[in-house]
Amino acid sequence: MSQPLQDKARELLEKKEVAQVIGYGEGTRAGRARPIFITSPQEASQLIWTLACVNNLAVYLTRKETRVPGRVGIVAKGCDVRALFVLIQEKQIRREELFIIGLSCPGVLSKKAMAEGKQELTEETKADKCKICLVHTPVEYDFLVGEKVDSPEPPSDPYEKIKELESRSPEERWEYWQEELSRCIKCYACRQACPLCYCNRCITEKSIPQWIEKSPHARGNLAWNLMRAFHLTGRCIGCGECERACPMEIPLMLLNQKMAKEVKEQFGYVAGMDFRAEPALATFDPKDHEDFIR
Amino acid sequence: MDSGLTLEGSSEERAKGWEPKITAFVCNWCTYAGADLAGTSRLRYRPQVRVIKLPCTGRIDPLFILKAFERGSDGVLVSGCHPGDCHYTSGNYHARRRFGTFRKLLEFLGIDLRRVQFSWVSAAEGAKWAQVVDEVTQKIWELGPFEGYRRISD
Amino acid sequence: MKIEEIVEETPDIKTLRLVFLEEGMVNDFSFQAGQFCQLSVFGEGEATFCIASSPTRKGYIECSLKKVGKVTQALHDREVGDVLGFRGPYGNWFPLEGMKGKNLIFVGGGIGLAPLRSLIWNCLDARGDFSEIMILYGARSIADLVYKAELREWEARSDLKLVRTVDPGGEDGTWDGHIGFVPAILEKVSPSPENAILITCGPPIMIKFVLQAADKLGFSPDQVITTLEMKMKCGLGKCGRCNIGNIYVCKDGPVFTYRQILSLPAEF
Amino acid sequence: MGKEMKEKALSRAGQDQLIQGLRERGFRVFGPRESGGLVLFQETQSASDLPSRYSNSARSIKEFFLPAQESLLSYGVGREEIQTRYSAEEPLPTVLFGVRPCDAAYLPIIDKVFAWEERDQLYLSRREKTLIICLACEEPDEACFCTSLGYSPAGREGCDLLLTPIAQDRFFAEFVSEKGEGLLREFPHLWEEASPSDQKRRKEVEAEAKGKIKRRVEMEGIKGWLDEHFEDPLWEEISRRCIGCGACYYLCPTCHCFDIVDEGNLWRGVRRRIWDSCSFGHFTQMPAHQPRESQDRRYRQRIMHKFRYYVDRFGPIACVGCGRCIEVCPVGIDLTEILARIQERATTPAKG
Repeated sequence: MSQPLQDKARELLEKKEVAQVIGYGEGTRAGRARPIFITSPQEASQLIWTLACVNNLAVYLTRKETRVPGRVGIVAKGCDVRALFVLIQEKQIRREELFIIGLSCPGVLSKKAMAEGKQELTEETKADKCKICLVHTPVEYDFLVGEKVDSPEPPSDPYEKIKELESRSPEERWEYWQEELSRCIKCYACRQACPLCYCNRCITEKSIPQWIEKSPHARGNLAWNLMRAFHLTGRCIGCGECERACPMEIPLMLLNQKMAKEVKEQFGYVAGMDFRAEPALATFDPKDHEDFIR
Repeated sequence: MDSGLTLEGSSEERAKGWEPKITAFVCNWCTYAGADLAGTSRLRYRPQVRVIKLPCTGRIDPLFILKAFERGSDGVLVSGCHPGDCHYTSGNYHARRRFGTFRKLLEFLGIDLRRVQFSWVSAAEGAKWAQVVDEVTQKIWELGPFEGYRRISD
Repeated sequence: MKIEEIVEETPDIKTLRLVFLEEGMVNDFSFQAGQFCQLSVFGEGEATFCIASSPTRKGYIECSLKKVGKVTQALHDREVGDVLGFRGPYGNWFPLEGMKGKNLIFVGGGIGLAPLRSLIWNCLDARGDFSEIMILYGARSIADLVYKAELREWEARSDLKLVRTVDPGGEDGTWDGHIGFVPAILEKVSPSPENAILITCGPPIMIKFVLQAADKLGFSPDQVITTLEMKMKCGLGKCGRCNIGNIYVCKDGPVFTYRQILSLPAEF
Repeated sequence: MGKEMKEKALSRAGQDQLIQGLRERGFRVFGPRESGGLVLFQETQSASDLPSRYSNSARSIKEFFLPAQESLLSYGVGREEIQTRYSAEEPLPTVLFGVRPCDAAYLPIIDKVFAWEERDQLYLSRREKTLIICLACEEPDEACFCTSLGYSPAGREGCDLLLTPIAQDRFFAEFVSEKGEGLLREFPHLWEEASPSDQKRRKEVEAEAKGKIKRRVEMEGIKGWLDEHFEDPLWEEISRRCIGCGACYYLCPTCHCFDIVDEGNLWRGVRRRIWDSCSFGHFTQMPAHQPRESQDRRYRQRIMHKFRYYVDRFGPIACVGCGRCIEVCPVGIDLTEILARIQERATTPAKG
């Protein structure tokens, strides 16, 4: 599937419609892909589209190191386009600054599958986020690589693990998360990999006062992971980059998906599906439920 | 309105040498005035709540709640103007959305939601304030110290 | 250490005079001009400051601090009698021996006068050891000049020449000094490099241009001494924060000759 | 090597007895254990806790000497005085069992920075109280490149005792240090004589493991190139995809930079030392000055510190080739690729 992608990128660069194409190239490890930045038509042949194209490249649009003047061509799967939408909603980029090279995506390989050298896409090797994906074809694109496909109904219950945790007692959940978060070393890979964590100065770096303690002890780890999840509430589009980037295998997507579920149930809102919509937590409805308030 | 408890908790609770620490984040315009009214009306209610006044519930960052627990609170109360009464028109509506989701996150991470309470108390509702405080305090007495957080706060 | 006295130098700079609580330390503590220390307000953290008083004045140290962040804010909020955490002295110092018999030209900008002040008083307290002394000092505006009383004192002395300047726009009707950036005034005053040593400290951008100006005036890189500032945490050559190339500013610095600086990666 | 290194053999049961014996003598024994899909060093009761196959633990052993967070002192501020209490607790005698030789090799390198001039007592006392028992690596990962740095999957640097599995039920034991030899005396009944065929097998095992390491970087010329190329377009090129997280730093054994923070209030609290990384912007951010304001500068610092500055200052290259940085990088940055590119430039005659 790399050919149409390369052709389109080459054409865009030749016609100077874009200044740069952010896409995927071969990684140095067998079967892996990694982000590449293409500025000349000759380089377009380096672009690939494989099951290992896991990164959400939208993260590079707000980094000053990779932002270039002019229009940017960005290679984006369905989930990645949702991130672009949130960035547009939040006025970090403008739609017209982007040329979205959408990818019709069957799902990508999980981290585990790639570590084991798996190449085929099966239910087993597929990344968890892809099993509940709503956008195998991106909601919007300027050019689509591959055929438009309907997203299959997410199988059974997308929130299975969440429901299982919800059924436990608070003390059990507390223990579960204390255990998981105890591995956190505060490397901030979750934050840095997230296309929506674009703050110039993260709340953890604000020291007057130090709201979130920097130390990776139980208290600091709870505060960090809790606030990270909350700052993404109503915004997280479920690309799973935080969890993939986490070197300590903390199930961060459980937190994100729990919040996505709440936002959907409480306000009927799904992030990143429409860039003209009002973000859920930036607006309100006088009729919002308040059964939790005395 | 009488919660049926003495202000100092039951003798059994006193014997344990513990009494709850509860932090209330309240808005300046409604709840704070309501609490003031409770005071000037000489209503008796339980004293374990420490009130922190902010301009509006919309100003109450969820981090405040976290910090309260980190610093040893056993329970948190957030209280502001009734819907439609916000001094800043819509601060409390925004807060309602924010806390409607935030509390679910706390719950998911294992914080017993009985420790995180919300109320609307207007400037005229001194009696409601006293009642809310009594009820919340009683709940926390029943739950006991927030052991989970204490364990991680050395 | 206990705060004995606080001087408000400018709207955002205070000088704290600190005395040791421990009897023994009062006499035992010694340092050299150019060295720095770590001051801390418990609960807020620790930060690095150069010692701004002269080693010849025993019994206390002084540090001047500009309110720029968490720790300096907390230090500004302290009062006389409050106790601060102290570690030090750390780092190297100005090569006082090598300066003897020479003409000394001090070039300072803003709060960068602080480490120079330590050295200046050190030299003035042994005035006979040195030849001519010139002090060129500038700040953004009149209000931003530090050590105002001492500037008047130096101005009045006949055994040194004080040149004051403020950045353009920082003057008012009463200003009788120069108007212009420090490096430009240095070129204008044009001190002779003969038998001279130029010692400079100030904001990084000023140091950069002072070094260029000194070069133009014919000073060799060995005749120019400056101090470098990097973010520091441990002060012990461990935490890896103050590295510029293979040197640790906290151990090998903060005092460097221009020649040494020329051999470092340009990353400061 | 003045004297002959003592060599013995150990059975699998003997390995377990060794762990038991050390525990009985008051050592805390930590070994790699699998949990939640990761291999991490955890308290170990017996040899059966060790995973059967693994290349290395997800985190390096540096946390046993420079923990991710530790208290330096606690303070209490009273009306009249401030009380501070330094955390000078004697570390408990500890054994790290099943350390991979690449991880152990980091110790003699990083000892240098913690021991020069001001000696870091927290680090050094833990060092002194810790016994390193290495398990030679049979399953190097695809990202491993220790041999390029002159180390070996069965190397002895930093080990006290090195065990090499030579058969299903047998290890070859080399007593590398004085501390290691102590084990020989302490547990005399455990050790069996090593036969010449054991020795031969040990060499074979090492050679086999080395053969599995496919990555190879020639280090020659790299230092020289770095000396001359502080400014170079290469830095921007190789760091462009870097998103500035600290995963490579935090998992790297030799990365040792740290931060010091106060936690608590104005009356009581703790001053802590925590890991920090040069990949973060705030690492060098001063109020009005930032010497490394973009990621390429920060990335350059990482490479320069390991392969140039540390060498100039302390001698060895601050990299052991464990490959963790390659393994965990979320955007596929590959240190060996970068070194190879530098090497290529270093050995290609300069143009123009």
